[in-house]
Amino acid sequence: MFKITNQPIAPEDVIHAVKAENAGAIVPFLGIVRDNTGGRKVSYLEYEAYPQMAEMKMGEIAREIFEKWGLDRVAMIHRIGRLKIGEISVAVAIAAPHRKDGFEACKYAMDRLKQIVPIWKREVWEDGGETWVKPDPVYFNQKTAT
Amino acid sequence: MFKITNQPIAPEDVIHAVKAENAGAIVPFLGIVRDNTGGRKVSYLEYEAYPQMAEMKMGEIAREIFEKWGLDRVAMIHRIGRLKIGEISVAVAIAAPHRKDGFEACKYAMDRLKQIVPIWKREVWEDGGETWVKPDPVYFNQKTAT
Amino acid sequence: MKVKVKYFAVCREMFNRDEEEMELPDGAVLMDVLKRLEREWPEIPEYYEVMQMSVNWEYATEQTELSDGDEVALIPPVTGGIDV
Amino acid sequence: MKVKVKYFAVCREMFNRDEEEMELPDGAVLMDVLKRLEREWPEIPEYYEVMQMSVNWEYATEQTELSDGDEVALIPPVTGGIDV
Repeated sequence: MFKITNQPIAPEDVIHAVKAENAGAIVPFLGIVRDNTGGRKVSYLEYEAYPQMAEMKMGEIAREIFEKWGLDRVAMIHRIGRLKIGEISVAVAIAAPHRKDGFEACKYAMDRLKQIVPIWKREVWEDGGETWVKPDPVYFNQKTAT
Repeated sequence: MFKITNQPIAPEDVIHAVKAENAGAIVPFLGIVRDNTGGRKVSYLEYEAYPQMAEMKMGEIAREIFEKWGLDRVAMIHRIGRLKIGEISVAVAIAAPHRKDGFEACKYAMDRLKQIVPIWKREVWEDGGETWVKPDPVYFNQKTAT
Repeated sequence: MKVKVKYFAVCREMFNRDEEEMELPDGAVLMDVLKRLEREWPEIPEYYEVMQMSVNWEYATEQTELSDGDEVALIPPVTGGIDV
Repeated sequence: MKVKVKYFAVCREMFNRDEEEMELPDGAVLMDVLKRLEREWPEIPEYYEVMQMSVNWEYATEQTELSDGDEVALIPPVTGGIDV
């Protein structure tokens, strides 16, 4: 299940999607809107996506995970629109027969999501300023790897 | 929050317990009762704990995580009694300002939980057999490390 | 031929539109879209290093050939989900 | 002095009880508990390698000294939560 949504995300959405009777471990990940960035107070966030391409790229990440770990139960939801502090921006869950693979694959999913899924974040601060958030410097080296 | 319970576990129980306005990432882990062990069909599981010591040892793991990663928002719940296939036996969640630390610390929590928290599992199979489950062979080398 | 060009995030604000139809000569490649946009925003080449483009929801290079009806997008640096 | 001895999982089944009070001489150590149990279950030394013991909810060694009112437990190999 790969979804861009403008509705609030519940952890159960991804967990339920990957449950299977032969999976002993589920490793979810939740991204939460923080109250500050580098000490500057955040008022709210605005997420924007290229939905069709974002969902395709999530599916591509799931295929990479299947190739690397043989895991086929992967769910990713990303929320767009205006989010308040404490709300979930992204939820991922991976079911695995072995917990070690589950942790590795879930971490990989988040790394890749930040690299190749077309989603953008605008921060609006309490002092009235705002900006589109730039990715980590590592991005510029990895651009060609996408 | 460190708890041994005979009630069903919901993922929200641990996630809610670690939420904080300055935590950008929450890494939960869910252990699920599988329908088989090494191919043998499982009918149900029975978990038993030494509750007071188990909760103390969970707190000790949280202190280790604080020493290693500086993370202080850790929750662990383990269920005891009879569990059906698909039910959650254990739920852990760790909130972290950085996802990499969150994944490492959550994996560490599960590794330690299996080493030092006094909980035992009895498997009852569909063919009528049953056994107390023995730990991984690695246990025998680590016994003195506890 | 005609392609649809979509703008997101900082690009959308820069061009002040979500999308548009663009008429291009047969045999056009993605670079031709960028050249067309350069008329409107002369500094765009400075951003080639960090900006990506897509054709029909796949990342593409400046030399990717275009066909009638393609959906092209300018993709500023992505920051999926979280910054932690 | 008196200590409480608790039995879990396979040990509980082996001794067919959850817990008991045990009267020990002053200065007794954990090994004295094991020796007492050996009367009832002569094979117990074979399990020293894999079984642990605790005193007041902390893992302890065979030489740990006991005090009146201590809670002692036999801890068979633990398998917390999951086997994956």
